[in-house]
Amino acid sequence: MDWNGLVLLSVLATSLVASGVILLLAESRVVLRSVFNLAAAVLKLLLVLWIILGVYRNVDYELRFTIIEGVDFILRADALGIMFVGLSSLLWLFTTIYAIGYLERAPNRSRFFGFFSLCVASTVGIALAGNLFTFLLFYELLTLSTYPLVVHRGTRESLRAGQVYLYYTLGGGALLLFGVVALHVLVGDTEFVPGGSLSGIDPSLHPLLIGIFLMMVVGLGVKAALFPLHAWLPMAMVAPAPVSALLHAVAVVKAGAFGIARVVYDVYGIEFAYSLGLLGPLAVAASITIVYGSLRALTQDDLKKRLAFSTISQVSYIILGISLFGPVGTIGGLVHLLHQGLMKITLFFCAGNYAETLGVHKISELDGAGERMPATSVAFTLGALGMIGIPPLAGFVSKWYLGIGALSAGMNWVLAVLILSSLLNAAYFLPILYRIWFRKRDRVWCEGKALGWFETSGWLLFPTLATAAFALIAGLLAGMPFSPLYWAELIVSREYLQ
Amino acid sequence: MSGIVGLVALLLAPGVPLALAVLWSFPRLRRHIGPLAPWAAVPALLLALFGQPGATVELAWLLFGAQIGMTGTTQVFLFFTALIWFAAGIHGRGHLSKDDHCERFCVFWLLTLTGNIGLILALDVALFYTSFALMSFAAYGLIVHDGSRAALRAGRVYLVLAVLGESLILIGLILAARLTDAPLVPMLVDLPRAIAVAPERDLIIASLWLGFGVKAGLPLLHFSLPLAYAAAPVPVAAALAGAMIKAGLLGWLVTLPLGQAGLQDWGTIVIAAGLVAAFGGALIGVNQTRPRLVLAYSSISQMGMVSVAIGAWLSVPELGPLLAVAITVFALHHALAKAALFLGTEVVRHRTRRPVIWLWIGLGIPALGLVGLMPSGLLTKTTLKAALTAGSTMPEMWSSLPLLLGLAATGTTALMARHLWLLRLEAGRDDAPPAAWHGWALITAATVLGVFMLPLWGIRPDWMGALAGLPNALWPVAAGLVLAVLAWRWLRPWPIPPADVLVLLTPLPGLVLRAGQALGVTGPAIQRVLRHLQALALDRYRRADHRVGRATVHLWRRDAPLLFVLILALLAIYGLSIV
Amino acid sequence: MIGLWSLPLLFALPLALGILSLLAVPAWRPRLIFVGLPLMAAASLDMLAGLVISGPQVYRLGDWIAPLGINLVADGLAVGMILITTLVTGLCALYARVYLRDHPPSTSFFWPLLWFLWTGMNGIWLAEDIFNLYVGLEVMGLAAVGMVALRATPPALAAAMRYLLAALLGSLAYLLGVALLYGAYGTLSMAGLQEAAAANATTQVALALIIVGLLLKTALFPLHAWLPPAHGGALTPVSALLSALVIKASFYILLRIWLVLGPEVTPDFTAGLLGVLGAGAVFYGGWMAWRQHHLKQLVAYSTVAQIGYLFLFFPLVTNTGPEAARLAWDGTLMMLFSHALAKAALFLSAGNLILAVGSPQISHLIGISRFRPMSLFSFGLAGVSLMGLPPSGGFTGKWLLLHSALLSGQWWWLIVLFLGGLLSAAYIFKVFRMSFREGPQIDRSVTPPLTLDMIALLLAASAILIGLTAHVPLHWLRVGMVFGAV
Amino acid sequence: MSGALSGYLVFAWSGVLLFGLGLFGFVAHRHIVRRLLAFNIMGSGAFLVLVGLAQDGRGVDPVPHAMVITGIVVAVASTALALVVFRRWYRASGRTDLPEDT
Repeated sequence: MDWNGLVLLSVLATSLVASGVILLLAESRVVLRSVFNLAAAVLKLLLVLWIILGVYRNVDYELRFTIIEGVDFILRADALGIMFVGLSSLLWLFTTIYAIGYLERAPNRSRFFGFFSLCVASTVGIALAGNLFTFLLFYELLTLSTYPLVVHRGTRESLRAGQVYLYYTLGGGALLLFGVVALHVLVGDTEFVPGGSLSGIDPSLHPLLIGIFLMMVVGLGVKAALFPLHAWLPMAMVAPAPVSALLHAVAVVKAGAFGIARVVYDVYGIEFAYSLGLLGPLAVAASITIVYGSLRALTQDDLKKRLAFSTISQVSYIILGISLFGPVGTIGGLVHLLHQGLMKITLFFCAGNYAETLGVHKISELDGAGERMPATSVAFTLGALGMIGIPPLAGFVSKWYLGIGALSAGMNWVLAVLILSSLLNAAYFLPILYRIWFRKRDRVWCEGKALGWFETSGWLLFPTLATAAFALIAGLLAGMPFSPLYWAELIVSREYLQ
Repeated sequence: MSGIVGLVALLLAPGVPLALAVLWSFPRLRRHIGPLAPWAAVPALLLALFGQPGATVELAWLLFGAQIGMTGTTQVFLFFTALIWFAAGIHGRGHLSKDDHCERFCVFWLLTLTGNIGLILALDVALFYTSFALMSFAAYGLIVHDGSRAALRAGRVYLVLAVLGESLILIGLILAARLTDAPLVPMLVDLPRAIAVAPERDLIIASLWLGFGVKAGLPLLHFSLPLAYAAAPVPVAAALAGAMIKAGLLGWLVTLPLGQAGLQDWGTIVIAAGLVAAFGGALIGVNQTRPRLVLAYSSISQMGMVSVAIGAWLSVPELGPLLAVAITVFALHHALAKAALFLGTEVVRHRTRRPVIWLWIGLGIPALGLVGLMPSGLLTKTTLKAALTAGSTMPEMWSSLPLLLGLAATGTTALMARHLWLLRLEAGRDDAPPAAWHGWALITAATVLGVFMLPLWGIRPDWMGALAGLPNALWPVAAGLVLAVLAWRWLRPWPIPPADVLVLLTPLPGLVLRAGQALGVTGPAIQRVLRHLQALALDRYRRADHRVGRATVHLWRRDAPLLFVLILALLAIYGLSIV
Repeated sequence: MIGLWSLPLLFALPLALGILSLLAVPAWRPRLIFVGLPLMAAASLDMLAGLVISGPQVYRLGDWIAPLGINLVADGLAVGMILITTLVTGLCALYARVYLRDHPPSTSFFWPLLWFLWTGMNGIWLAEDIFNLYVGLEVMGLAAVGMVALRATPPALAAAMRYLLAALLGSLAYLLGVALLYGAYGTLSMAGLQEAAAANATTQVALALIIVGLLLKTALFPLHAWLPPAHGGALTPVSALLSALVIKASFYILLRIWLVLGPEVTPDFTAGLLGVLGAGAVFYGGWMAWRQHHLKQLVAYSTVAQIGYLFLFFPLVTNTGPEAARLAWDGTLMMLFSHALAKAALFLSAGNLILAVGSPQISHLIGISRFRPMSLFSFGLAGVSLMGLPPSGGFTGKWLLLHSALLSGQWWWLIVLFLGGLLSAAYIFKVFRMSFREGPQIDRSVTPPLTLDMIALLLAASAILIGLTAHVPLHWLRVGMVFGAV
Repeated sequence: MSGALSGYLVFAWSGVLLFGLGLFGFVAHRHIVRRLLAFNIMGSGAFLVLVGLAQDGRGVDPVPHAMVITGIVVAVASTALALVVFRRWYRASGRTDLPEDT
């Protein structure tokens, strides 16, 4: 094991160790826990930045050891993986800060933060996994570490949500497992290599490969909340806001989308997948999900529910981008992986701020919130406008690339889906903004939390503003080096030039 | 002004309002930002007056790599836009400062201004679209400023149409951008050529035409205009009607494949739509009972005339240079005049100590301009007509165009007469702060003088031709006045609601909502049935499970040995049978 | 020949300690483990060293030649079983030392029984002839019955009685089979039988008797009825030992005999039948576990289900080609070992939870996650392995079995693995669901000693760890077996 | 069959018969002591099979004897243990059979 492998391991270990220590800490050691947690998050972020620079300079980061003959445990940092790692570690830091403020007086904090860190560790593992086996390992770990977070409140409703979550994800995980094993039987250990490794396979096995692809996509689609498999996501909204934020922006749904990206690009290879005719149906499934999620979001009055359905819709943008054959569509999908994360986490932070500070959960009660909480509302506005795809916010960049990508792939109908979805996004986000900014509250606010210097606790406000700023900058300065767009282009140049 | 100064000025024009908007987000600075807001347009105005076209600044980090710069045409647009924003800002600062939303107003003002200037200066598609969107959406905040029911309704209609328009524009831009040399960093100048050869040419043209048409008041997309102009604060209405409506026009100018061959059909369609707007606007406008509504329909009507020019350009590319000048002059003239008229609607309400006659002269100047009697108006009409009749090969039906435009001018005259008449009824109702006067005076002066500044931007107006066209310009005015007098004596306005056809469409959302509610009613009902079934099944299952569970436990415990014996016996029989 | 001194020690030592502790006063009985455990650990490690250095070894007890003498074989599988036995039994012993403090002095009979149990198990792991296997089975079985009866409550006694009757029936069937085989071939050694045995009626009947007898002792569905009351009702360390190791002993014998005689002698359907019974066990056990209201009963039924996985070995290894057979072997052993660790951990942590809330009812676990996260955490870790979720031994085993099933074209076993995993998730999360429910705000639960939690955690962690480093144990387990060649 | 019964196998067959009888008793009876008796009869049957099969004219074979002796020891021990458990069970519950069997 060389130094680079060790760096990789320590990225994983920062949150894993943090998780263990925090789980063991007594409930009352608030300061120690917070300091430890934040230190781990910052350390991880620094390590990740180091690796990002390394990956940029084409340094190899790899760590592998054998589990059973023919099956290795591989961690590797490539451009695609490190992008996801960067997102997770950045947002982990913010979410941790947020959660410290959010759960200030709540019970079970050790458990919460412990599993929270574990969740991030598994996300990082998913991102760094170098083959399907390792991916699967962390994928299931993610399922397990998220369950305690979903049921954290311990109410009937949250337990029910947890149960549904488990039904879906464990079933999906099992399907994925079968797909992976079947692939192993056919071709042995499937490492992720740019351009895929299956194209040379005997043509008589192609139908089998299609079946396996289907199985894996369904398995991954559960987490990515593809249309018929999405029902767990809105239910999981009963979890505390930082959890929803993390689930939606980074961990769970992204793990699914990221997995599909891995399968398409690095296992099958985009060209081979295209020649098997797998991308078209995937695009159709993603499009249906996009429209369906938006339609359902229209009718929700619960703010977090509406955001949840919006997530269902938005995550499928990523899958849509993946399924567009051609570099531009790929850039669109990958860049949306980051953009959606930044925007959605902002929105959930804001929803949490409203809930915690004002005790407001429903959209119909948000009248005049802009006056009471201007900073939060500005952040919410940025996130919402970004989701609609209004320039210069991050969502616009994704949409632009997806649109051009769709056209270059010869799938003009996708453009119609994108526009329709934008219209629907506008239809369910703009009324919220309208209520926040232009309606007057007719009652006094019942204040949920004692106020600090700002409109709400600084722990809650700072991460919200930071992520909102990132969402703005990611779009506004998309042409800057190391912006999400820049990095997505780097990935694509490495994927397609194989 | 040259070199580095020019580049800095290019950056400052949109940068200053944007910077002010950003500074505004610090609560402590807000008090100081408010008074500065009207002056935010000044850098742009200076740039328009003293800048040289041709300079570009590349902002590689912005969006996909943005470029800003000026061409001759956009410099004219920048001039009147900046001037109108400046004047409207000065006009509004006094009475808005006592408003309780004035802080919010300030930031939306600055953002809209940034967008408007940005879209004029943008050379690449992404920044153009971004600025356009910024302007569209920030303007919503200005429209609904006073929070009245009418304002909110206007805002809603405006927003729906704006979102639709933005989507259409995006479709058009994406489709077009793909065929440019650099699909990911497309430049505006490459668009027309790309569109002309695109396989989806008609779809692109339709999207862009309709998308920008939302701003430019195309028939059936115009609803938001009268509603917004009537409901928004007057300075906003002036900016909307003067500057922002021209953003739609600019959108057409920079994106549509003007000057490309083979678009006769589109030319015809655009001309037809323009004529419908010109006459329809006049017809509906004269029936309105509020000055601002009359002005709004006048804008629609005027934009219809510009549409005719655009259509002509599409049909006969060779007329391009002439029409470009005509359209630019028209835009300048109409923007300034309309802004002056709008500001005038408020000025007239204020009680004044000055002689009233000066006020009415001031109010009359832009009205006269619009009907084509002031130098600017005359120049505009004659240039347009000259351009339309200059071509060597003209389509048949064009022969009647000058006549039709003349008739439209009749309509304009009637509208202006109606407007002044209605203003008279509103005069002198309340006090005006002096600032309101300054803005109005500035813009009114500009309506007179603006047209003489054209040489500054390289446009040499044909004053001789204009003078020669004077007699021709008189008959529509005369006809219009006669009509107006007749109407005043014997006709009563029809009760046409402010957003005309929209009223017919209003049940539509209601119906959709009703349908949604029906779904909402059936949805839970279905869910309830399903849940009931589920509960039933679960109950059954639980009971069965319990029974089976008990039975199996019992069976296995009791008879496991028996089972064992059975298996043994079977095996024994099997074994013996072999023996 | 490093291993030779330690090999007899593996029986002699526990036997001696058993007798010694029987003679000792109750207070001294637990303390003997401080002598016994290090020695046993040393002996086991020495066996491992012997295997690593000089490969599989055969040892003739007292230098008598077979058949009168006793042959002991220490191949990879046997050494593996010895090691896992030492690990699990040792930890259970440490657990019991703390756990039994609060129990009546009569429970100190646990200690001699423990040593006898260990003797019996080590005898089974090392025996090479089928009669010594019988003796080992009996020693172990009787000790196990004694342990079940330790609690001395009527349900425990009934369970012990039922267990005893089942064990006796199974032993006798096995013995009769042995008698027939010896009568037919005049040899007891496995190697001899492998050479001599032919597919005639006598052999088949004998083998049928042996298999059915062992199935009864392994508690394969539908012969499992004795298991849940015995395992669920016993003292916690006893439950752990029984579920983790004791039932594995009869399975181990079955495995050995099958490899020697099975495919050649039995009719074709036998392997399939065993697999089907295994599938039945997975479904029935999982379903019953999910229905239980008592925590330890749930865990006991989980054992019934997990046994089923082991029996997928037979169809997967019979007539399926070397690669699939090797994978099946690896997978089954991975299952066996990880189940041993995980189930011990599960029982011990369940015991801790019961100690904490003072009630065996699952419904009384409401809100316990707030107060006893450690116990619950080890329960969860062990549960991960049982559910076959990565990264755990259970997952690696499942992976290998899946691989084998696909490779051999017997895809229908996938369904068993699929549904079995979901069922186990259902019952594991049933416990979690309860524990995450918000209950009383005040901690009324008892804090179990830290040692107990730590031991459970250690076992659970090793169940996880074994999955991550699976290739090492699997490599050594193949030494001396037919699968070693591949 | 008759040939098999005629020779040395008669012991073995009677062993099988005894085993079968014992098995029947083991299953048919509910009283635990009876079942234990039945178990012992089964055991005797098994031993008889062991010894009987060894008399095939191969000369004296000490192995079955060793096995039978071991087996008897095991059977005795088992029976003893069973009786201990039974006594405790009887004292605790007052029953002579197992709860689910009735």
